[in-house]
Amino acid sequence: MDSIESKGQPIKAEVEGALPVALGAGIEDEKIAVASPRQLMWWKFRKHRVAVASAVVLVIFYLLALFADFLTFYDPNAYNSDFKFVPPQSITFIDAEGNFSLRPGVSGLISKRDPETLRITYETDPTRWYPIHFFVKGYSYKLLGLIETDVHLFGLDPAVAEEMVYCPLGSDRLGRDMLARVLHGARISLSIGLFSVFLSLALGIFLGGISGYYGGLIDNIIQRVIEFLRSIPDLPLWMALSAALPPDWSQELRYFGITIILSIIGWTRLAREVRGRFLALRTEDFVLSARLCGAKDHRIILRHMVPSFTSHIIASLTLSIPGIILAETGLSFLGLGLRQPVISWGVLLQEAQNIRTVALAPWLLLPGLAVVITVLTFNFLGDGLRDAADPFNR
Amino acid sequence: MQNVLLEVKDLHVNFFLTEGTVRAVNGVSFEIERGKTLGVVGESGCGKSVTARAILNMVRPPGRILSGEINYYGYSDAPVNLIALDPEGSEIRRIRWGEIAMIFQEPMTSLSPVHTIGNQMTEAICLHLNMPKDEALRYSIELLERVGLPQPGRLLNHYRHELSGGMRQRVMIAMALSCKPKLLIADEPTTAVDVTTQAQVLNLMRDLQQEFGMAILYITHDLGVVAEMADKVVVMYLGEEVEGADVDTIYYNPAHPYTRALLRSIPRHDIRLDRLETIEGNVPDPTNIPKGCAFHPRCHYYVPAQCVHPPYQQIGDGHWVRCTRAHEIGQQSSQTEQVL
Amino acid sequence: MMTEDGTLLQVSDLKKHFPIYSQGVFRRQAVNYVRAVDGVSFTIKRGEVLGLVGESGCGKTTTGRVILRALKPTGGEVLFQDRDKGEVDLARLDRAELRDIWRNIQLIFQDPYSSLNPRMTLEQIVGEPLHNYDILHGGALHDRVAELLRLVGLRPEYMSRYPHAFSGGQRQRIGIARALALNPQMIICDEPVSALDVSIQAQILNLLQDLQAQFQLTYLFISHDLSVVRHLSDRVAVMYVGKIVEIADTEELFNSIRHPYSEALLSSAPTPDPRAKRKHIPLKGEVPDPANPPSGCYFHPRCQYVKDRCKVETPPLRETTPGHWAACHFSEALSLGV
Amino acid sequence: MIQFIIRRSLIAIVMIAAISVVSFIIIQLPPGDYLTSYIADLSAMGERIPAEQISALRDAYGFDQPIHVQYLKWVGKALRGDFGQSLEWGVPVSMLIWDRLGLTVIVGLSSLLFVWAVAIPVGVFSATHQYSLLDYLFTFLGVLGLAIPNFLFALVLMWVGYSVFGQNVGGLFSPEYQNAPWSVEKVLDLLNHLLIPMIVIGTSWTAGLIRTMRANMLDEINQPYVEAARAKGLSERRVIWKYPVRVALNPFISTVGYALPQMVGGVLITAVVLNLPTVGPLLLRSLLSQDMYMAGAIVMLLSILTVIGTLISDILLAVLDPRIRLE
Repeated sequence: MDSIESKGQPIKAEVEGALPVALGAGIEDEKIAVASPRQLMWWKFRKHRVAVASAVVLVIFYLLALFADFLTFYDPNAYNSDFKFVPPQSITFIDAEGNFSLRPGVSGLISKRDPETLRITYETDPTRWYPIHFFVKGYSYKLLGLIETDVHLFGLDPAVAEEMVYCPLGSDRLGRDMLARVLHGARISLSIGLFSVFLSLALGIFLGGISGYYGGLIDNIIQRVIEFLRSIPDLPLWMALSAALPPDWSQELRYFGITIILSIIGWTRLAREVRGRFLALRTEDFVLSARLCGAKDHRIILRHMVPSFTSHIIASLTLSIPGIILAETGLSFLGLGLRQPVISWGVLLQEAQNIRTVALAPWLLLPGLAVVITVLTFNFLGDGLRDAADPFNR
Repeated sequence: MQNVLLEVKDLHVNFFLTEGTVRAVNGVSFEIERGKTLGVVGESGCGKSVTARAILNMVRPPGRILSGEINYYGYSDAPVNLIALDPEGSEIRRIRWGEIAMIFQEPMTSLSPVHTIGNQMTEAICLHLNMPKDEALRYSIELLERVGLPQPGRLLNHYRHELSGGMRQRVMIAMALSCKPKLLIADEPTTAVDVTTQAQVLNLMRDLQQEFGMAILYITHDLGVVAEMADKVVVMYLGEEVEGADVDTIYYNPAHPYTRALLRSIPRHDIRLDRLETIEGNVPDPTNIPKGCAFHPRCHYYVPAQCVHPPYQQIGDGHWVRCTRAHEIGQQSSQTEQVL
Repeated sequence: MMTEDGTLLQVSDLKKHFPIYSQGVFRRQAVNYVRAVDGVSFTIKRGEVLGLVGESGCGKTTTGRVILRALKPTGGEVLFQDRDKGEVDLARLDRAELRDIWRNIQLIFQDPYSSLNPRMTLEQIVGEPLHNYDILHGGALHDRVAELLRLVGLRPEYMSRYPHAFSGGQRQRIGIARALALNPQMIICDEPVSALDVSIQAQILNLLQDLQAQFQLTYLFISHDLSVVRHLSDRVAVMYVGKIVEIADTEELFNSIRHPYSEALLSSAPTPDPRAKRKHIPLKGEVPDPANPPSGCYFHPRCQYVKDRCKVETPPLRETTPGHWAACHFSEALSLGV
Repeated sequence: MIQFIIRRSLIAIVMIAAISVVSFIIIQLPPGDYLTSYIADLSAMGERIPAEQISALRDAYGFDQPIHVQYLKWVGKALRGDFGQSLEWGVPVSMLIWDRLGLTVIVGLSSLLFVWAVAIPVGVFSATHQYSLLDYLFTFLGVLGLAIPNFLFALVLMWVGYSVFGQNVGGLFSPEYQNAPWSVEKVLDLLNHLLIPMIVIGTSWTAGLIRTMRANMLDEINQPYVEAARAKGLSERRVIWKYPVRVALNPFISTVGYALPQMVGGVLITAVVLNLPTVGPLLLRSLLSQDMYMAGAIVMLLSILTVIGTLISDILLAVLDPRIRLE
């Protein structure tokens, strides 16, 4: 069978410009001509403002998670029975005497117990004022897991720890600092997405690659397995598998167990994608052309095929992360994922399961906001990458 | 003016793309006479298809008709300026298909994949001829028979993928003729089909033109097809007409360097040529049309001192050329004459 | 090992059948075969251009790919007089052996857009064969690429550019430079100009002609366009539904046609001359499905000269006059021509 | 066509068989077998079970036999509607599950309808008004819906309902209808309560389908057949809704196939938060208390429902798209 033979002119819309034009005026022709496709993609990505902003937000999030100990003052697991359900506290520059102070501080708190509902509520007490200090000493930790230190970016004078707390995002039912918990939770929630996606990628590339390159029976078997896995509702499966993790496993083991469980579905998507690209590329003229030029298998794969789809795979990976973050959050929320004392956003949200608690302390939903922002930014970033990777974007 | 069916006057169409503005059609003027065929020839990007869409006022964003007039003289009373009409209004919609029908380059994709041939045929018939459905179906069968399709009754229940390329284009032609239009726009109707099918389609169109007396605007890049089909020819290059004349003049006495070079650069199956002449360089990018005469970077007759944007001027009876040196060039003999 | 008559390539009874699968409940099974190439035989002499012409789906592209062994033939023999290895049957080589053969037989693709890796620079693309076969490196490679680019009419300064910076015609030149890099004996040109603009086609055709003369190349020139084939070829073979129906020297074929299909094909091609008065023989019906070809002569349902014999007996490709072969029972009896 | 349906149904049956294997594995995953836990449970409550009853149970479930025999026995029972005993509730699983499964399907289907009712028109609008302000807004809302976890959305809605309206928006029935027999009023009450879960489950899913619809529409909207329809003089609305929308709907229907498995998850988790009497809370409880026959049965039935849903959408697609029908 002949390939599709178009006669005469290429069948294209008349106005469709040549590819270099698709990158916009303003960049000189010569620069475009010698720019590698990767550079062209980068230029195109840079023009995608929402995606660039998302990338910046994500970098900030990961930095916050990395320096969580330094950036917060309280141990995320430390109870404080005197200050339960403290609402988020705002800083003030007016000290106890009513004078302006350059140093920020927080006003004191007066706790009251509602005689009927027995709830504790807080009111600020402007007559007391606690200045916020920077680079204060607190609990000791290892910065980046390496440097032992006890310096924290900001906090109250350790001397007043008995009578006052400063929780910018409030505290939970056991008086734990929400800021510390959210930032420490970010470590788990943000990393589990990455790990799981890389695990999926490894599996996906391996299986999708053999499936796409060799075809035939192997391909058939792998494809049927993928179809099967995709036809099972993922959440019940995840739930059942997580519930089956031995209860005596350590925190670390459990973390990896959950990561693996989340990859069980994730790899199918990537494997399909890799396979699809391989199949499409295998019949590309330039691959045949490389073969006719004496390129051996490994060169064809590594030099010709792989570079042609890495950018798509990166975009696709980015778009897979949100799903995994959402899944971990959901599982932990249900009590089947990670468990105390490990902190993840899902674990934190579990505290907000009871609607009465939420009504009393709506700031307990803040980890949810973190999830939403993370997922949003990953989606925007992924979209931007995908657009940039696609030479003929709409 | 009595014979003029459609008159295009100084048409300008731009495409506003993120990469820049493309002057797809840049001041094109021509006339189509009743019952005659005008061939529009040009390479990809010359604006010939956009012109066709402008006639039906169907230029879609990011394209926009900037200025010009397209006067339709098909009604007995005053002419209608088609591009002054609301592109979604009822007036232009009555003219589309009812007065001016169009067939497209790819018969495969110009039929819907999920509607039957019958459904797509009767749609326009019911709309323009106010026929009830069953009568429209009977009429469709008649039309399909007329274009030489076997078993037209069964064909009505078929989908596009069940037809061959030639059959699809016949179906499109039957559809286009259903409302007996006064003008048929054929936008590269045979580019996507094989030569033997092309010959069938061209024969059919010629027969039908005689029978129905319609005018045809035939758009193509194929100089052979134009020679066979057209009475008059317009040659386009980068959104402009470079030459317009009757078909004989274009082939035997071309005055524009582009037309001449084009005719000398095509290999022929009827005569043996030793060597082809070439047009050097490439078709410039449509966002970046050369200043002065758009053809000058590729022109053999280019004189730097004279590089102005030449006007489209008449140099003979109905012979229009956009070249400052048209008169001298016109004196030289053409390839066709040389070889014969 | 030169053969007497200077034959470079001899194709005998070449077949390529593609299975049509039907999706069963659990596995696919082949229910029929598309006979894309169905017993094709011809020879090409050293330094000759053989044009292979036919309509889409007739198997001409597949023929090229099978000869080159981009596809594995279903049957037949392809004897090639390799410069280094002597006579080899391409149809029987394994992958490692083929790699050596591809130094001497190359392909020019139809689509200049998809045949160049967008992620490689001109230098890498044109230099790839030299690199892969370990022929040249570093400065010498660079110089050779520059030479090749000049040869096909591109400026060597463009070497560090990527394909996206070039127009269709320029890309086709790049493809040609790459095919020439190893100094092959033979090049299969698979519709090299049909994706190009009219004004560019002549440039590429002239280039191919010049290169052929300069390097005594042998071309198998595949095209659907009779004019292009006539212009470039020394001999022409006409294909219809997987078979060659007529083959002869170009002028002989165009002037004394011996097969009704060739006649129809030629008469269908429009002439760029408004004064030409030509008789058109529009064909009836459609090209048959190569999976279910008609009985007897594949052309008989559309042939205006059809006789009963044509419906049952498949005509062999036979020599009607010296050097002119046609697959029609009534070649001599018919007076064909346009 | 018939052949296609048969082939597709056979594939579904194979899928279901595989699902039963996975479900059985899930049941077997926790350490110890059902009987040991059962006996331990009863002994903890101070009850004694006669030895012969134990061995009778042992026989019935085939605990002494190799694993594949156990599996076959379990499947055999499951085919007859017997999914074993619920450890926690002390009654057969089948007694607890059917009502809730029915309500799960109702919640799922109504969410599906909600999603379609929103996604199709919005997708068409976005595509025909590409790069307009509303297009951007819809895209943003869509992505936002995708980014908000179902349970969080449900929580927020409940919180708003609770703190603003002082009302519990959870559940599927008002208290007075909870245990009442089915009646017109009860159905109306159910429909009333369906709105919140529909919106919660729908939002996360709508986003994806709006994008799909928009992308499909953009693929189709510049196709020559649309231009041909326009050239025929049809009104713009007719052109759009008869042609590209009709074609764009096809891949849309097929996306249901892989959206269903995800939606089931949404239904589950939302049901937990909103306390809907569906299988969601039941599954969670059974998993937390290692009530594995219950959990296995629920996972299996949900998966089977999904496979059937996908089967239906595939067949529907084949009916609607002549190109597939031909294969």
